Amino acid sequence: MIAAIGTSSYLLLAALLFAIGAFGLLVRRNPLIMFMCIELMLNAANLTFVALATQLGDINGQTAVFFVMVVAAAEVVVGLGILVSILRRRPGATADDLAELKG
Amino acid sequence: MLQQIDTFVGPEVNWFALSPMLTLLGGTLVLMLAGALTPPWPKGLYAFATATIAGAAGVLAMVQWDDITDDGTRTLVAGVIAYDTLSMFMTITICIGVILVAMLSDEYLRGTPNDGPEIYALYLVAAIGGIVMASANDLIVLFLGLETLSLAMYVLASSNRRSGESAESGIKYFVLGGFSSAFFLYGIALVYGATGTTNISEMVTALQGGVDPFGNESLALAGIGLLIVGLGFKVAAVPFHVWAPDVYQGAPTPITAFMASVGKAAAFAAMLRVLVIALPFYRDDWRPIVWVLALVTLVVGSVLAVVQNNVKRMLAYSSISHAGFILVGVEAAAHGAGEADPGPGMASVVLYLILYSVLVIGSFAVVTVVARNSGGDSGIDSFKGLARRRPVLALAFTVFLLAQAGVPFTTGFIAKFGVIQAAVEVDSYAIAVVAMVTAVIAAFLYLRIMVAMWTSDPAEGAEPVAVPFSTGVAIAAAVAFTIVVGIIPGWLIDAADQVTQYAR
Amino acid sequence: MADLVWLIPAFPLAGFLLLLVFGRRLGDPNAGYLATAMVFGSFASTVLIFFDLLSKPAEDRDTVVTLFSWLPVGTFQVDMAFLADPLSIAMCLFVTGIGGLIHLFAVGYMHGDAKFSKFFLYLNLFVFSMTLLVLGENLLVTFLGWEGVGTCSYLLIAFWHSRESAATAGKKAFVTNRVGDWGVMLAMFLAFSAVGSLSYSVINESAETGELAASTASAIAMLLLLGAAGKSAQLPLYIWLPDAMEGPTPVSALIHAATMVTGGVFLLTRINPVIAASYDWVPTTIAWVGVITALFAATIALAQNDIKKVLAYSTVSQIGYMMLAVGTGGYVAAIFHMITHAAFKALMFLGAGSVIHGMHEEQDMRKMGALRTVMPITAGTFIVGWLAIAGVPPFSGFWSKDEILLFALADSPALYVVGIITAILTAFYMTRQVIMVFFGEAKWTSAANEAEAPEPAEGEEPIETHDAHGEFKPHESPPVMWIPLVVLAVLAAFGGVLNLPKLFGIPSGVSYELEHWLEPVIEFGEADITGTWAYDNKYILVAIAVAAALSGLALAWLVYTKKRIKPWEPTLFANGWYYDAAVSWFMGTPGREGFQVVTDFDAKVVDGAVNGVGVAVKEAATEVRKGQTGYVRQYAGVIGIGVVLLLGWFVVIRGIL
Amino acid sequence: MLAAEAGATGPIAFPILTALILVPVVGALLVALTPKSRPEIPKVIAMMSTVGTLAMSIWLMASFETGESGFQFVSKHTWIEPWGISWHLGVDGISLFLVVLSGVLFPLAIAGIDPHHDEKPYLAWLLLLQAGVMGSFLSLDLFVFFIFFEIVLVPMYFLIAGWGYENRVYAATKFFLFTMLGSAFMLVGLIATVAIASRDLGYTTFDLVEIAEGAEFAASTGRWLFFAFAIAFAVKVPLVPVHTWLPDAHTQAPTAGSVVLAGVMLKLGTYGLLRFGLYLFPEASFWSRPLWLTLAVIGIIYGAIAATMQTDLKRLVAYSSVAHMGFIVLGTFAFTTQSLSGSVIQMINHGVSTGALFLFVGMIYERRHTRSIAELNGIQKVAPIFAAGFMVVMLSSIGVPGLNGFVGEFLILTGSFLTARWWTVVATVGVILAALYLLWAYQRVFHGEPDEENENFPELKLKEGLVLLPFLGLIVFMGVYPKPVLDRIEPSISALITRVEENTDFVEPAPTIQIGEHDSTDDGADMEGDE
Repeated sequence: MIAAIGTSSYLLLAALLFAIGAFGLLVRRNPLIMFMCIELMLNAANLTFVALATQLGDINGQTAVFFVMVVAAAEVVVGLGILVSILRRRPGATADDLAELKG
Repeated sequence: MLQQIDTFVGPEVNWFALSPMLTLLGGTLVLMLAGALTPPWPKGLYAFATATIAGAAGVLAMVQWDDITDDGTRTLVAGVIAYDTLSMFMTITICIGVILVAMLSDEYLRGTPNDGPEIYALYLVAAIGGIVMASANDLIVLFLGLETLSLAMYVLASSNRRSGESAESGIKYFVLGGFSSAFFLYGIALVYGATGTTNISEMVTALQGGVDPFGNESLALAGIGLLIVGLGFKVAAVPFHVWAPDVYQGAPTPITAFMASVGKAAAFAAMLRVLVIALPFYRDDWRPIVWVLALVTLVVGSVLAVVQNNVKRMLAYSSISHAGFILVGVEAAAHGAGEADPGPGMASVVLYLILYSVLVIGSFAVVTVVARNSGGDSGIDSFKGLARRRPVLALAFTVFLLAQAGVPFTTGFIAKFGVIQAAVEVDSYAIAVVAMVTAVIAAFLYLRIMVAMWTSDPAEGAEPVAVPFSTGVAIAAAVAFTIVVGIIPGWLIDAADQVTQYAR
Repeated sequence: MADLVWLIPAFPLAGFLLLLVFGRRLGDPNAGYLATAMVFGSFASTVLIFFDLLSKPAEDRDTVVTLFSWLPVGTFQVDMAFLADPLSIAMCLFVTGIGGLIHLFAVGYMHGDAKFSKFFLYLNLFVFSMTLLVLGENLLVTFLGWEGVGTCSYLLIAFWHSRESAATAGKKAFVTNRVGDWGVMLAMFLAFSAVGSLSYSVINESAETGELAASTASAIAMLLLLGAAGKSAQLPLYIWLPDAMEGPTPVSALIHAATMVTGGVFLLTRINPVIAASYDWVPTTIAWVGVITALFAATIALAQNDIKKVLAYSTVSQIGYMMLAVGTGGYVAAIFHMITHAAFKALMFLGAGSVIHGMHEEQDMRKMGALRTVMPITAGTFIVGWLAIAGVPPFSGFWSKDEILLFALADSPALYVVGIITAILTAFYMTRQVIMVFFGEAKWTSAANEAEAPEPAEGEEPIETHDAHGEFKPHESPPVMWIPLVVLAVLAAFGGVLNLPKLFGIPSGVSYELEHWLEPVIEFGEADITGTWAYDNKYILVAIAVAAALSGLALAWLVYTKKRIKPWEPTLFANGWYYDAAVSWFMGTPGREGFQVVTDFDAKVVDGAVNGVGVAVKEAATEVRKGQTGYVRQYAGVIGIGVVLLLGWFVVIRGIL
Repeated sequence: MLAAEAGATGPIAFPILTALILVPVVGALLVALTPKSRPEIPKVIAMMSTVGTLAMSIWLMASFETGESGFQFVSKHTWIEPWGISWHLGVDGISLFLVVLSGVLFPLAIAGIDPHHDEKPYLAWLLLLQAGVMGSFLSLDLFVFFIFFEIVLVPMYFLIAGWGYENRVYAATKFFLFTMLGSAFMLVGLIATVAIASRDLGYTTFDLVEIAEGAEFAASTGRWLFFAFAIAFAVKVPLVPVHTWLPDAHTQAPTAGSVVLAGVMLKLGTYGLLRFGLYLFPEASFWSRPLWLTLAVIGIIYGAIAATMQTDLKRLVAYSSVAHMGFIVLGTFAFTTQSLSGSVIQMINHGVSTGALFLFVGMIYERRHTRSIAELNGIQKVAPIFAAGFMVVMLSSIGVPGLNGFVGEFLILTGSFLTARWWTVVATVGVILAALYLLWAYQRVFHGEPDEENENFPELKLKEGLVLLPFLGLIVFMGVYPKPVLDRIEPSISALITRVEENTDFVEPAPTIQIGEHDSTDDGADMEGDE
C-alpha cells in the first residue's frame, strides 16, 4: 500500500538535501565537489519552492525555480572559469591550498 | 485572426521608468560588441565611455526622482520593480561609484591583459545587478539582481590573471558567495511558503492579514533567519564577514574599491527592502538580531583593523566596522518599520551609504597609486614618508582617513552623526555608545597610517609616486565631495529624508 | 594731610621702580643712596602724618584712604585702601626710620658686591611691602604686604644664591611661611563668610558689638595665630629664621629682627577685638605659645657660637615675649617691646655685621674676642644694645619687658615664672656673646690663618678687597656704617621714654605716652589689670626683674670671664633640641618617600591602566585574528555556525519545536 | 561657506564673531597655498592673520557692553536645516576673555617660537587650531560647539606628532584617542539632549539657548545627559584620574603647542562645564557637585604632589596645570558669585602664567636641548634677566598676591568656602604645595654654581624679551587691577547662579550669615588649637 506523501515530507527532504550540501561544502576539499554541493543546496531550495507552490496552489513558486536553474548554470560557468584559471597556475590545487590571504 | 490567439498579454512596461537600467544594459552591450569588433580604443576611452554611460543613467535617475516626488511611487513590470526614491537614490549612488571606479581603473589596467572593455562591462553589469537589488519589489527579482552583481564581482575579483592572490580571492569569494546565496534563496523559499508570495507589496498585505498556512510562524522565522544570513554575508556583517578581508586584499585595488562602495550600497539597499519594507510584521523578531550583528560587527571590525599591517586589509576591516555603523542605522529603522512615520533610520542608512561610497573609493584610489608605485605592495611601509614625496596626495589621503574616523567638517562625521542620531531618536543608546567607542578604536588605525605618511621618512630609493591624470581627478573629486558636503550637507540630508518619505 | 598716607608706600615703590630701570647705571654706591633717600622720604611723610594725627582728638585719629577697588565681586568688595591710625603710623615710624638707617648701613656693608643695585632694589621692594602690611585697611591688603615681605625675604636670604645653603634657606623660609599663610587665608575666608567683609573696621566692630560668634572669633584668631607663628617665627614654625641668617647681615637686621618678623604680632594686635571676643583658651594659647617659644629659643641661644645665630634665637625669644604680651592682653606692652626690640636688635645685628665686616666675614665668636680695642664704636654701641636687651634699667628693653611681665603675672603666675627664667637666660647668653666678642683675649690673631683660606662655599663674599692684602687685622667700619649704629644706640638707650610707667615719681604727663597714643586701637582688647595684685605691687616686680637681669649678667661674667664655673653648653641646646633636624628629616625621608609613592602610583597604576587598555585591545585582536586562517572551508564553517546560532535564537526565543 | 545661507540677521552689520573664526581659516589656506620658492611669506601671512584676529578680539572686548549678562554680538543663520542646526554665535562675560586670550596667545606663540622645520604646515595647523578654539568658545549651538570642540584635536595632533620631541607619536596618539573617547560620550548625550528637548519644544533644534530656555529635563534624564557631557569635559580639563594624557602631550608638544594647549585648550573643558553643565543642566550639576568638588580637590593635591617629584621641567609644569585646573573646577561647582568669577578669571590667568612658563621652558630647551632638571643648574648666575623673568612668572603661578595667579585662586577659595567649606580647607593646602614644587625646581635649575654645560647659558634675547613682555605686563596688571575684567564677567555669572537657584533648591549663601555655634568652626578652632 502506498503511503501518501505530504508537503512536509518534501520540505523535510529538501531540508535534508540542503544540509547535506552545506555539510559537504565543509568537509570536501575538492573545489569541483564543493561547487556540486552548492548546486545541491540550490536545488534543495528549488524543491522547497515546488513543494510549497503546489501546497499553496500558486504558480509563482514554480516559475521561480526556472530562474534559479538559470542562475545555477551561470554560477557554474563562472566558477569553473575561475577554477580553471587557478588550476592552470597550480594543477591539482585543493581548496586548502589556497590560504595565502589570512589574518 | 491573430487577435484571437493573442490571449496572452505581457505586462505593460514603462520603458522610461526603467531607463537607468536599460541605459546601463545598452552601454554594456555596446562596450562588449565594440570591444569585440573594433580595434582597441585609444587611451582612456573605455573608461570615459563607461563613466558617460553611468553618468547618463545617474542623470536619468535624478529626472525620475522629481517624477516620483511629484507623482508618488508605483511599481513596474507587473509589480516586481519598485519605482521609488530609494531605488533612485541607490541608482545614483551606484552610478557615482561606477564613474569614480572607472576613472581610477583606466590607468591601472593599462598594460595588463585586461586592458579592454571587459572589466568596464563587468562594472556596468554589476551596477545593473546592484540597481535591481535596490529596486526589486519581488524577492526572486532581488535574488536575480544579487546573483548578477555577485557573478560580476567574482569575475572582477579574480580578474588579475597574473596574481595568485587575485585568483585566490576570486575562488574564496565565489565559494562562500554561492554558499550564502543558497541560504538566501532557501530563505526566500521558506518565506514564500509562509506568506504565499514572493512579491514584497503582497507580502506586506498578506502578513497584515496574518496568513500562515502552517499554523505557526516557524517557516517565516526560519526564512527570515536565512535571508539575514544571505544579506549579512553581502554587507560583510560579523560573523558572515570572513570573506571580506581576504577578498578585499586579494582583489585588484580598483575592484576592491568597487566592492566596498557599490557592493555594500546594493547589499544594504537590499537589506532595507527585505527587512524594513517587506517584513515590518516580524520586526520585533529580526531587530534584536540586527542589534547583535551591529554590535559584533562594530567591535570585531575595529579591533581587528588595529593589528593589520597591510593598508588594503586595514581598510577592509575598517569597512566592516563601517558596516556595523550602517547596521546601527538599520536597527534604528527597524523600530519604525512599516509605520506611518518610520523615523530617520532608513534615511540615515542611505545617507551613510552615499557618503561612505565616495569616501572609500577615494581611499582605495590613493592606495592604488601608492601600491602601484611600490610594485603592488600595499603594506604600510610603502606609505612611509608619503608627505615628503607627494604632499598633496598625502593630504588627500589624510582627509579620507579623518573622514572615516568621523572628524567634523567631513562627510564621515555627517554620516556617523546621522546614524547615531537615528539610533538615539529611538532610544537605542547602548548601541550608539558602543558605535562611538569602537569609532575611537578604529581611529587608532587611521592615525597609524597618518603617522606613517607624515612623521616617518621615505624608504631610500623610493621614487616619487606617479599620480595618473584620471585617478588624480577622481581623488580630487572625492576630496571635494568629502569636504564640501561635510560642510554643507543640508541638501543631501533632505534627499535622504525623501527616501523614507517616498519608499514603498 | 593724613590722606597723603599713600605717600608712605609710594616712596619705596618709586625707589624700586627707579632702581629697576636705572639701577645698574647708578651702580655702587649711588643706587644705595637713592634707595636710602626713598626710605627716609617715606619716613618723613610718616612723621608728618604722625603729627597730623596728634593734632586731632584721639577718637577720630583714623583716616581711610581708598586708592581703587581691587577685587570687586558681588558682595565681596575689597579695596586697595590704607588705614592711617595710631597703630599703623607707630609701626610705620619705626619701620621706615630704622629701615632707613639700615639702608644707610648697607651702603657701606654691601660696598663692592657684584649685585649691589639689585640688593637695594629688593630692599626698597621690601620696605614697600612692609608699609602695605602695616597700613592695610583690610586683611587682604595686609596679606598683600605679608606675602610681599615674604617674597622679598626669600629673595634676600637667597641673595648669594650660588651658595647652596643660602638658596635652601630662602626656600625654607618661603615654604614655612606658606604654612602660616594657609592659616591666614582660611581666616580671611572665615571672616568673609561670617561678616561679609575683610576690612578691619567691620570685623573688629562685629567683634566689639558681639555679633561675631565666639566660636567663629576663636577660629579666626587661632588661624591667624598660625599665620603669626609662621611670620613671627614662633613654635612650631620658627625653624626658618635661624637659617635666614644666610642672608646679608643688613637683611637680618631689617627683615629678620626689626620689622617683618614682628608682622605676626602686629596682625594679632590689629584684630585684638576678635581675640577678646573669642573663647578664653584662645588668648591663653597665644600666651603659652609665646612664652614657651621665648624660653625654648633662649635655651638654644645659650649654646650658639655663630654671632648671628645667637641674635637670631634671641629674636625668636624676644618675639615670644611680644606674643606673651598679646596673649595676656598687654597689646601696648607688645607694641612697646616691638619698638624697643626693633631698635636694640637692629643695633646689635648691625653691630654684628660691622664685626663680621671687620673680621673679614668671620662669624664664629670663638675666633673673636677683645675686639673693643680695634673697633671701639661698634663695641660701645653693641654694649648699649646688650644692656637694653638684658633688661638693665634705664635702658629701653627694661621698661618694655617689665610691662610684659606685669601683664603675664596679672594673667597667671606660671607665665610670669617662665618669663622671668627667660629673662635670666637672655641676660646670660647676651653677656656671654658680648664677652666672647669684645672682651677676653683676642683669638683672631690665630683666626688669621683661616681667613687666608676662605672656604670654597663662600666663594661669592661681598668684599674681595680684604682677602687681597696679606696680613690680617680687624678694623673699625667706615662712618657710613657706624653712624647708624650710634643713632640706633641712642634709640636703644632711651626708647623707654615712649611708655614710662607711673613709678619713681615719673610725672603722669610723660608716662604711658604710647598707651595713650594707641588707646583708640586697642582699648577693646587691652586687659584691664588695675586692682590685680601685680598691678598694686609693681615695685616688687621691678625689683625681681632687675635682680633677674643682673643675676644673669653676673653668672655669665663668672662663667666666661672669671672662669669660676666651666661653661655648660649641652649639644641638645647647640642643636636646637633637634627640632629642626627632626622636621628636616621628616620632610626629607618619609615625606619625600610618600610623594614618590604617589608619583609612582600615577605613572604605574593610573597611566598603566590607560596604556593597559591599549595593550589589551591589541592582545585580543592578535588572538582573534588567528581565527582568520585563510581556509575557505573554515570560513564556510564560521558562516554555518552563524546560521545555527541565528536560527537557534529563534528557536529559543520563540519557543518553536 | 555660510554666506550662501546667511541672511544678515545679526544685531550688528559686520559679523565680527564669524570673522574671528574665518580669518584664521583663510590665513591657514593662504599659508598652505604659498609656493615653496617663497619660504618667508607664510610667517608674514600667519602674523597678519593672527594679529588681525587679535585686533578684532580687542575691539570685541572694548565694545562689549559691561553689565550685560546676556549674549552679545549674536549672529544666527540656518545651517543644516533638516537637522535644526544653525550657525549661532554669541559672546558673554564667560567666553569674552577666553576669546581675547586665544587672540593674544597665538601671535605671541607664532612670533616667539621657531619650529625649526616645515614652517609652512606648522603655521597652517596653528591657524586652524586658533579657528577651532575660537569656534568652541563662540558657538551657541550644540552641534557647532561639538564640531569645533572635536576639530581642534586634528591640528593639535599634527602639531605634537610633527614638531614634538622624542616620544611625540605616542603622546599625540594618546591625546587624540583619549579626548576622542571623551567626546564619543558627549556626542551621544548631545544628540539625546536634542531629541528629548525636541519633545518639549515640539521641534528639533540644536540651539543651546532655545533648549536651555524651553526644555525641561526630568532629574533622572538630565543627570544622565549631564554626565555624558561631563565625561568629555573632565577628560579635557583634565580631572584626575583621566589626566594622564596631559603630561605626555605637554611634554612632547612643541613649545607653541604646549602654550596653546595649556593656555586655551584645557579651558575648553572648564568652559564646557560652565556652559553645558551648569547652564544647560543646573539640576544635575548641583546634584553631582560633591563628586566634582572631591575630584577637583584630589586634582589639586595630587597634581601638586606629582609635580613635586617630576624630573622633567616641562612635565612638572604640566602637572602644575592639573593642580591649577583643579582650582577652576572647585570654583565652578561651588556655585557662588565669587568662586565662579574666580574660576573664569583663573582660566585667563592660568593661560597667561602657564603659557609664559612653557615659553620659558621652551627657551631653556632651545639653549640646552634638555628638559631634565638634573642637567640644569646655576642659570641665575649667568642669565640673571632670564631668571628674573622666570621668577615673576613662577611667583604668579605660586599665587603671590599682586600678581594675577592670586586673584583667581583667592576668589575661588573665598567663594568655595561659603558652600564647600571642608573641600576648600583641603584645597588651600595646594597653595603651600605650589610654593614647594616651584621653588624647589627653581632652586635646582637657577640657583647654585653653573657647571660647564650651563656656564655659557645665553642671556634672554631681545626678541624673546619682546614676546615675554606682554605676558609679564598681563601678569602684573591682572594682579593689581582685575576690576575691568571682573566687572564684565560678573553679570553673566550672577545670571548663571540665578538659573541654578531657579532649577534647584540651592540658595547662594549671603556672606553676612552668622556661622553662630556651628560646630564645624569649633573643629576649625580645635584643628589649630594644639600649638
